[in-house]
Amino acid sequence: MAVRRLTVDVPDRGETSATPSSEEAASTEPPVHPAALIEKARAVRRHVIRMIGHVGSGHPGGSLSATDILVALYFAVLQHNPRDPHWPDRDRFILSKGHAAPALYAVLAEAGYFPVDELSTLRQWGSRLQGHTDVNRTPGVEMSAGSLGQGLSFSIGMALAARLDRSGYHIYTLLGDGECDEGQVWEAAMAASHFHLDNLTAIVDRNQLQLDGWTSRIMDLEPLADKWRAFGWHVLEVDGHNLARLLDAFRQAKGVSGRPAVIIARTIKGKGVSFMENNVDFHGRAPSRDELDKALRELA
Amino acid sequence: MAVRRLTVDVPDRGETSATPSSEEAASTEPPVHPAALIEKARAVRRHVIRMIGHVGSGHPGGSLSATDILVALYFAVLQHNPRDPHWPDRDRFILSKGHAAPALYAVLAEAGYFPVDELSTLRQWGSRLQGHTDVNRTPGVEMSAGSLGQGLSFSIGMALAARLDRSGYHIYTLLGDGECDEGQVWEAAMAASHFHLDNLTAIVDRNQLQLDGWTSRIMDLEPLADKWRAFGWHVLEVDGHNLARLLDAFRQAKGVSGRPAVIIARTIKGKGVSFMENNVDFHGRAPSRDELDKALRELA
Amino acid sequence: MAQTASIREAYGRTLVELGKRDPNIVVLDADLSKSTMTRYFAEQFPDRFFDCGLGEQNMVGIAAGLAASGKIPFASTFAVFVPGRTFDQLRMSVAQPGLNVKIVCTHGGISVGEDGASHHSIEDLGLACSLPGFSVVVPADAAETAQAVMVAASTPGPFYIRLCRPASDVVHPAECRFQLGVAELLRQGDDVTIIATGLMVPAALEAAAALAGEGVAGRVLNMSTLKPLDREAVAGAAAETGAIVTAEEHLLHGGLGSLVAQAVAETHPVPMAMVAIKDTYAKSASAGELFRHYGLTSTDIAQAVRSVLQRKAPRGR
Amino acid sequence: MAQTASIREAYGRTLVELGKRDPNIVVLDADLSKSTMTRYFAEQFPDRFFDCGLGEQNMVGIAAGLAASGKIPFASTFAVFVPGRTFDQLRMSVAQPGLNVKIVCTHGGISVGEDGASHHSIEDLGLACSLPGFSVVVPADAAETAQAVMVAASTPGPFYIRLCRPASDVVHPAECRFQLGVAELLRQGDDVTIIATGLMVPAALEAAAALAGEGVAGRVLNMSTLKPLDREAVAGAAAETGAIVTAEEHLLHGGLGSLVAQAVAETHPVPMAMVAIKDTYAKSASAGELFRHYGLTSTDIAQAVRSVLQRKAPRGR
Ligand SMILES: Cc1ncc(C[n+]2csc(CCOP(=O)(O)OP(=O)(O)O)c2C)c(N)n1
Ligand SMILES: Cc1ncc(C[n+]2csc(CCOP(=O)(O)OP(=O)(O)O)c2C)c(N)n1
Ligand SMILES: [Mg+2]
Ligand SMILES: [Mg+2]
Repeated sequence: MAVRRLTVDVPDRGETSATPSSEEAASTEPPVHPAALIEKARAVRRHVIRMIGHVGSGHPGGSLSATDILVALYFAVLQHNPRDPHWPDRDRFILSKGHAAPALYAVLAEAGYFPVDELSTLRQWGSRLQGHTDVNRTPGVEMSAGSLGQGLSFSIGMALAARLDRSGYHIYTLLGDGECDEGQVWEAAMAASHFHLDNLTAIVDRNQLQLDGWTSRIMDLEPLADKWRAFGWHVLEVDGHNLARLLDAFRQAKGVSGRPAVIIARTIKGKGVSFMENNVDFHGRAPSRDELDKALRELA
Repeated sequence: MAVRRLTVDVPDRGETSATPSSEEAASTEPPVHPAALIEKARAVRRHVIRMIGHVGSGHPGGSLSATDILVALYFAVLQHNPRDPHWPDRDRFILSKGHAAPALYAVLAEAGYFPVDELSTLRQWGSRLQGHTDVNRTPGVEMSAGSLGQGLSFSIGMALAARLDRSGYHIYTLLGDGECDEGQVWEAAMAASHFHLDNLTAIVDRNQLQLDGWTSRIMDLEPLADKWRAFGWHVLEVDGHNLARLLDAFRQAKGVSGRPAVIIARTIKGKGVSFMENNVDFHGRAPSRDELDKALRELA
Repeated sequence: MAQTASIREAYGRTLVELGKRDPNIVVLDADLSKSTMTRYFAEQFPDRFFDCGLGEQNMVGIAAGLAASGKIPFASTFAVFVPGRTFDQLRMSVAQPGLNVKIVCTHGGISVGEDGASHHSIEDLGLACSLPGFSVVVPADAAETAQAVMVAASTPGPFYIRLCRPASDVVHPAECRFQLGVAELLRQGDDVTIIATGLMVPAALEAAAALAGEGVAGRVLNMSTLKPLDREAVAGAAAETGAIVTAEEHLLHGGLGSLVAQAVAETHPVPMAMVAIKDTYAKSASAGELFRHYGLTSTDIAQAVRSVLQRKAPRGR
Repeated sequence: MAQTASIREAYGRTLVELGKRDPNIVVLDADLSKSTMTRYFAEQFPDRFFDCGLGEQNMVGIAAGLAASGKIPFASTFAVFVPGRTFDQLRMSVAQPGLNVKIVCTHGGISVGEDGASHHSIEDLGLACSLPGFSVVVPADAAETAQAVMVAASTPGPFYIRLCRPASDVVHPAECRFQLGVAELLRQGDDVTIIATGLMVPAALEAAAALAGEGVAGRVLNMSTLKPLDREAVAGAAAETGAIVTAEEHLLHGGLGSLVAQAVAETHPVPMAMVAIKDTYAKSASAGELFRHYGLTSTDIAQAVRSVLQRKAPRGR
């Protein structure tokens, strides 16, 4: 029933033919499914930019920084079944940084949870694709989010339930780095290790930017790895745009026993669109018509 | 105008004549004002037990564990003036663990903020001594508390104000160890170091017990020192019942520059009353008539 | 003298009952299991009990995750910490997804007493009623508590149940049945209706008895469900008795008085008086003293009835 | 066509004005200074601006500590995060001590639009009014915003001011003066009173104009202060016009409608209808579409007026 690795059987929508971007191609270790995953990520980025550009609002920066993480998860890590979103034994993915919804929607559509065409309805009246994730409206979405800091607690609940039910599924939770300012994240971090939840992996999208600017200037998080370690977590640090390294980190994280693991994924906000990269202006603003065209050319 | 060290000119209320308890007397390093401070602490403990026993409710355990810390602060560390509680240049003490109000009231009364006789009005209609601290009712109290986790944020506000006003006063904040479960404490910890507040010293009353039991069992805090360090604080660890060591720690903490300091004070909940020590039952229950007599005999 | 029984005790015992019947029942607390009485469940079912320490926000999120995984979580602490400390978590993680989370808080109101303002929960009902999809219940005694907790367990969707600290007067015969969303008629009368909730129900009955001696026939409704409100019972009371007094251990704002006033204004406007805590925080003292000082006694209810009767339109004749 | 002006812009500019006049003004934000417009202040007075990152609870506590030290802190973020994320901090650290903290939140209501339910603040006014000692203000346009912020700065005690995201219609002549706690009569009329707040004020005026064509003389009150409520104006409206319609960008529960219903029931009961968001969360769409779908347009107000007029008692003759 479960579809384990969807990577290879993804439908070619005629959008996956370009060569990988230089940074990704330069990766020293070859990714597990290099071409397919990299192409998938490129397609997702195009969707993200189009969706946001089309409706005229949304959060491109944090969607693009998270894209490779999401692609790695949905096409090479998670055990899930797009034809049966409620399959009880599926791995769970919780998007705590709910404003990256466009990237999640694009990945879900590419994975087959709903038609890719539906992506263009983002944020419009009647759409199943709300501005921030809504568990009751979108197939494949596991949690409603948008108010930051709440996803890890929710994930603990799922992890405890899995343990009670003796189910083997794993819970993955994606947090923003700015989101780690929230006290609730540390309440949850403390509890997850106290409860010895080794069926839980958190990923921090460490793009160094929050809404008002650089995290180092607005609210310094460093030493971030030490923080998680002091809260009892196994810490992995990885290039969040290197799919091979990401897959490796996910493998290692799942192998940790007796405590949860966190992957601090070093990313670039706006990754893949030159003028959005490291540009805080594109945290929460849509590209203009011209910018959209330019971005799509870069991602062609 | 300021009264710097009140230790020596404390009024003898006929309660300070007993010999120090064995634990305290066994301290290898002599306290700075050994007799006076130790006697003061003993008197405060007697007040605490009497007040709570009299009204029949309150929190003896966490009041007794915090007593030596409070005595050290009010009789040897803080620059303050009981005759002028609002003296602008006073050092500030914030009791974040508001349920230790009885210990604070006893210390304030002993320091001269209000008559010692008033202590017997605790928690009764019309009293200035509310069940948890109320800044608008009790002379010398700097913050209303009782909902845990809020004092450190408040202290940051005071520390920022001191910096804006170029005032040299120092802010001291006492937290419970269970209180450190609260996310807001870590929001504040992160911000205090981000703002480089070296005019702020936190003290954690590390008595290893919270309400439901041992912190290690309910919500493990260890490695606690690493947590504070990873959040950018200078960490000192000390025997929280050794007045000499406490004074030394306060001196060191004040000397730290560029970031805040935290003193993790190893304490015993219920300290000074044999049957209350390490006994979680006395977190929030008053002694019976018999228990009260027994406790007072031990503290005589 | 009225018999009393502990509402909290009833809660703790009912949880154990539920735990025996249904392995999906799980219980959470935030370092107050000895006060909320979830400790009974913890002792019997340690694997299904999760103490979250002093992390109320985290507790609510964990409960949501458990509910999303098919469990039926009961999460407890003092009413002053949930919903107040966790409103956004209840909104985002529970109410918006409509998850099957049961929040049962003890130590509601000012009957908490000596702990003082920091521990007096006088706004929790207003907050809980601000959560679309929640059912909000305030049982009046131990028997009703046990039944309401059972109903919550078997009714899908989020609940907020507010309990009080002190043992309370028994108002219900053992055979009576709590019905969600239905006002309970405790005393018939045609001159005025007293609508009360929680600890104010016995006070309302006392007031009605006293007023009977003055020739005033007061109807008494136990409005144990605040949400969904029994608007029919309210409209009926307005139409049939022409005057309404509400009584609650809560701020005037956002609680029973405000819900009833809205229903009355939209259906059948009549004069109302509201017995509630005026816009202030209470001090430390015994529960009884606080009820006297903040105007929550049967005498205050009777007085409110007399004042509202003076404003009542003469019966159509 | 109505002129529009940005309420948020007015807030940001006013803060700078205040900052120039009084060195004790300090400003805090929680990683949203570009949206709340506190960034203008941050640029001019970097030493008096504190960005707390995504730590709303901590921000409120810091503001309280600053206020206790003689500063006049303005703390801003989206209305959905304060008071919802920080209710207990507002209660314990601000309201109970009565500190001089000014909370000014932008992005109130559902006019936030496309961001969806997680960002729609439909309960903030109910929560803020549950804080004894707070003044609660919802300005109707940019001019009133500037004045209300000035008044808050010079009036001791805690304030919650709710602003909206979109630019809004200008309803006030520049020379008009905001008065705390005083309802503003925008249109005279004797058949019914429409009491509105925030973005619903221009809609109320539009509805009244439309109703005039049907021979209905509608009075319009701008109730920009929700707390303390101008009970005299409400009682007067009830007595003089015999029917009231309230209009607000908020849940039916806990906001303007519930405050007015209580005041009416306690003074002069008359039929009421309430234009507000029913017990539900809204979806993603443009502000205009949401107002239509959730019943917050001038057409909805006019319809409510017509329905309440049918229930109105015939004038004493
Ligand atoms: C509790 C809460 N506070 C504030 C916001 C507004 N907000 C949305 S995104 C954002 C910045 C988040 O930064 P980060 O977590 O680093 O996200 P990313 O860089 O991945 O986009 C803020 C402040 C929010 N959504 N939730
Ligand atoms: C926010 C909040 N949650 C719960 C409580 C109830 N409570 C009072 S004291 C306490 C335990 C505190 O433990 P700790 O901080 O270790 O205090 P201490 O051992 O020093 O008494 C709890 C849970 C509270 N006062 N505030
Ligand atoms: Mg970021
Ligand atoms: Mg402790």
